[in-house]
Amino acid sequence: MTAITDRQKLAYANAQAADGRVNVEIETDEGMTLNMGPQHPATHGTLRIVAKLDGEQVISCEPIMGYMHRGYEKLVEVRTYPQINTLVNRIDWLGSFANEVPFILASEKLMDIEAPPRAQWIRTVLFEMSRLANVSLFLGDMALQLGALTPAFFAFRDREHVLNQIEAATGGRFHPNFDRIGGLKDDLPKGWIADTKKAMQKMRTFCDEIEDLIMGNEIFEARCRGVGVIPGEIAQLYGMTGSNLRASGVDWDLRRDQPVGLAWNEVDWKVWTHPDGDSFARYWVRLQETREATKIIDQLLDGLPAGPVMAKVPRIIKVPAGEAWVSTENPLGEMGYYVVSKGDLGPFRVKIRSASFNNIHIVPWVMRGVYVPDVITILASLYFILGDIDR
Amino acid sequence: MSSADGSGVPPDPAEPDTAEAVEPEPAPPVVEPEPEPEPTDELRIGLLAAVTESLGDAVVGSRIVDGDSLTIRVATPAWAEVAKVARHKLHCGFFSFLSGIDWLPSPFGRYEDSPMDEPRPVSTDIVTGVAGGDTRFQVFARVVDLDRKVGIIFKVDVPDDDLAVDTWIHTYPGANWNERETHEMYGIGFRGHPHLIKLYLPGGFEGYPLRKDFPLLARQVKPWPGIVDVEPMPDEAGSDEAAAPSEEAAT
Amino acid sequence: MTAIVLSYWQQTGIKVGLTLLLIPVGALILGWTFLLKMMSHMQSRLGPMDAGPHGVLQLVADGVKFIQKEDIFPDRADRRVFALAPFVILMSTFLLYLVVPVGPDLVAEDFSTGIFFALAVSSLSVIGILMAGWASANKYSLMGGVRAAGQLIAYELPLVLAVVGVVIQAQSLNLSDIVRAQANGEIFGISFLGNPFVITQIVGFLVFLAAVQAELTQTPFDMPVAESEIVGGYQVEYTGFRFLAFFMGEFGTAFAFAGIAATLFLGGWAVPGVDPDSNVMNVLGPIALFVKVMFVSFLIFWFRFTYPRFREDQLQKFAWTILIPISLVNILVTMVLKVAF
Amino acid sequence: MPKIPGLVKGLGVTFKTMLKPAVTVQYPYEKEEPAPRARGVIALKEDNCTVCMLCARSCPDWCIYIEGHKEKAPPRRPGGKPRTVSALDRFDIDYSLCMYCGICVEVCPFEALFWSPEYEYSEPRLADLLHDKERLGEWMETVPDFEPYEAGSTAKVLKVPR
Repeated sequence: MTAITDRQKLAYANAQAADGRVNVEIETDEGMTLNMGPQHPATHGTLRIVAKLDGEQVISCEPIMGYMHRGYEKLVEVRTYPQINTLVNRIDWLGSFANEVPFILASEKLMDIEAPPRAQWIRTVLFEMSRLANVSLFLGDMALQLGALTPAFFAFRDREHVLNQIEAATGGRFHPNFDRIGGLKDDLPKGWIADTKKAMQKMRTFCDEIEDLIMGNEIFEARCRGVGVIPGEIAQLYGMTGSNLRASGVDWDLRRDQPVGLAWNEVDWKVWTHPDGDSFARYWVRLQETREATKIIDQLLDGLPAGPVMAKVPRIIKVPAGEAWVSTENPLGEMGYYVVSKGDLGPFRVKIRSASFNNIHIVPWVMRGVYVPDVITILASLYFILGDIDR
Repeated sequence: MSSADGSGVPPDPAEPDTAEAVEPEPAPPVVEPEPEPEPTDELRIGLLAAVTESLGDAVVGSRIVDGDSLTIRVATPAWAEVAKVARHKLHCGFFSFLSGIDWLPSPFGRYEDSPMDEPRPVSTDIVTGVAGGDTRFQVFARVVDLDRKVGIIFKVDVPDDDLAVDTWIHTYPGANWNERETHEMYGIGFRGHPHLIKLYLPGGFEGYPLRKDFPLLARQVKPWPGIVDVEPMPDEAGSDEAAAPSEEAAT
Repeated sequence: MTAIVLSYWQQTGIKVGLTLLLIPVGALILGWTFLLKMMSHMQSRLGPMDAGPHGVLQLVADGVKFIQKEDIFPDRADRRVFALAPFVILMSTFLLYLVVPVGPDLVAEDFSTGIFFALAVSSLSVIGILMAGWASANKYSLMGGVRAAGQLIAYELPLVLAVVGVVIQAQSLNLSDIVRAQANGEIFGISFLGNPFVITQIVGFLVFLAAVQAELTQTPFDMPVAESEIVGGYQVEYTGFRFLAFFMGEFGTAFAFAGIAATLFLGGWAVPGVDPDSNVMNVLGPIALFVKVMFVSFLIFWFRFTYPRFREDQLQKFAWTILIPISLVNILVTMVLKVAF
Repeated sequence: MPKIPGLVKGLGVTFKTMLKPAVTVQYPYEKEEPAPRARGVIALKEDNCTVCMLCARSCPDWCIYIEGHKEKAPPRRPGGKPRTVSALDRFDIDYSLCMYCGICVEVCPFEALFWSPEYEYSEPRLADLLHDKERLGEWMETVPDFEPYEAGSTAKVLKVPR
């Protein structure tokens, strides 16, 4: 026999106990507890769902998170404003530029600075491009969760065009760190607009392909229709935002309803809603929004105003004391920063209101009485980024 | 250092926070409000009036920025009530977030001090922000009325001797995780919350990380590389040949 | 004619050896052509390119890697059952190969009830899957095993019923006879192509394909191994050569089923215009069958790489309310027409 | 026209894709050209560095380590007084900590730090990712010129000191 020391046994027992702690909390006499994650393929990241099952039916479930908690709200307290900028674009890493914008806007609000129009427009363009980079992956990923491999590869293939453009402009594919208090780090390089328009064309082709390949698929509809229905009112009370809220029939888009100075109001676009509130509606709304984003970008690029991209800003940024809240319609939903400054080089406190955290909050409510495969469908359709939950 | 009761169980939220090294002083009586122009935002003035009408004296502070924000601070006992007012009377159906704040100035700064310097004087004066405050901890939350497109930020003081306020989850179920997070990060209790366990941190974690007196270990284990380390000229200022790196050399 | 006369055990030895060899070869061919290459190109990728030209040796390399790996048993596994399960599945695959004729004389065992035998032994794999699911001492495995059992049993019926139409038309259960019936048959007097039953039995063919897809647990019926839900189902605890056995079982069975489908519906080893009993067919037959097998496999894998998967209850509903009634009607129509003509 | 079922449409999409050339780039054999602005690795122009420590101080990850000393340099104009300059002894960037934010490059007031789009410098050992000033200086050759700007821009195109 293999010799196992007492120490090893103890370590094992401890590990088991730590793991089981959560299970015990919701385990009762009957039913089976199924522990999904933190290493489960459907939780793309390290979300953990502890579900109590009756057969394949979920009686109750509890998401456990924190496996990727990085303590952003603590970290920002020891950093200066430019340093935070590079930190926050790691919150939702698929649409990272969009994370920087509300933070910068909140800081600008406190400093009473406004970025020049050209910077605002480029910000909006990059914001929408990060939406494309983020949501296009959802379009493939949800199909992947439902068992169709191919759309995921299509998504990666065509997202590349967008990422390449983001890289060409900002230098970073994933973490642009391009937004600055008072404007942008740099202007666009020559030829970028033409290339971006080509990329937008490719994204539209991608949307058509996805529509043919997966959204029109009868099996896909059978899997998604009527699964995970969230009424609009419940969604609001749980703080659900973004496409999830709009898929529940609530016509609320911060880009239109709470303008923060970016250029959305300058172009012609449409907020898509769907009355059903089920997984299919969420997929549908996101697909429409991807198309809409390409249109927004095209229009913005056509009308890009000339001028500088940076306002006059002191070299050492000290933000006057005060409190400011700015939120924008990020790819995942409402992303907001409540910045409390005391006139220092860094903020005193930053409350980061991330979208996925509140979007996932509804999971215990919506996942009662669904089947195990539906758990996957609902999780995929709610669409979260772990960094956005755990922060 | 932070309070660490060592028992491994999540501390009772109602437990008075006595283990503080720095006993929070009773806050300075009233924070001087900056002279501001009178608000002219009808919508937000109306909302404030509606809250005041429902709660009376419980509204202890407020601030309106025209077209931008409305902050209302309420008395601690009225915290649960204000949620009901917001949801049912003001029709703020959308819950945005709830969190806490610790107004104690950080004793650590940004960890950018040379170990050879004199330690900086650490202020313990508590200066609260918008809409005032009397205590070290505050809880604040934001709700939105999607029809009128207006959000309200509610603030409440958390009494220093009893770190707890009422829960919001019966009015806004979305407050559940937010309250759990605030609880684990600040040690603020939420009366009436049925499941106030840790959200992010492991079960046995001790201390409340977002409190200002909780050190950030990652910045403590390593000296700041920004300390100027330029050797002076050997013949300059008669410094000895051993030339211990001097801090003043480059500054 | 035979110059060499082999004794029974010699013959059996050769047959078993060749058949055993066919399993990995079939699995390799399907795995490389469709899983690695076709899937990659359908997804705008190239797939493995390094091991051999266009990665032809990739699966061999993978196999070698699997064999080297440690044979891990879960702590609370039922060790004997756990160890045996992959081989039960392989056995079912092996038995399938025995009855598929690849030429007029090239068939391992020419049972007169060949197709009946094939369908019977194909259900053996359920036992292996259940064993694997149960013995792994893992909730995901168990769910996968139970799902697989429910699914395989449900799809056994449409599979059998789809074949019945063919059997009625060919008036035989023997696979070689079914091939000859197609080669020598004629449709409304046109005997140029023979009578591949895919034309007259198109409904049966489609039902058979759907059922085969489910039998092979391929998307859209891959809930037993659904990696995004139950992380591989009954295979989740397997490593090394036992996992390899599962893999070979899966693709070997796909190869065999494609062979059976080709035999039943596409004329098997017969080539239009060539006398099915001429000796040249013993060389031409395997090639013809291989081409047909690849065609059927292409369909199987094409569906696999395009569709999302059903939910378990939808799968059962699909089997019981759509496939089975259709195949029953198909049988009825076939019977009526058979009597009429 | 009757609606084509989605199941058939989907098959069409995958089939069409199969006939198109793949987009894969066979990495070690062929390489994609990264954008000139890509933040691949930081190059150091040592002559320009004045050991002002700004980069080390603004680094959010504390991954730049600088040591220097004062020395006499020949006068700028003939006949002038010899100048006292700060010279680098050590300039290390720990790429295992760096998060490629580019703040150091941005704050450098003397044009001593530049981004190069090179990316192939992974190491089997974590410790080898600490690039010293010689290594960082070698990257200087790979720094591309700054690109011209898009129409409508008022920004000035800077020059990379060679």
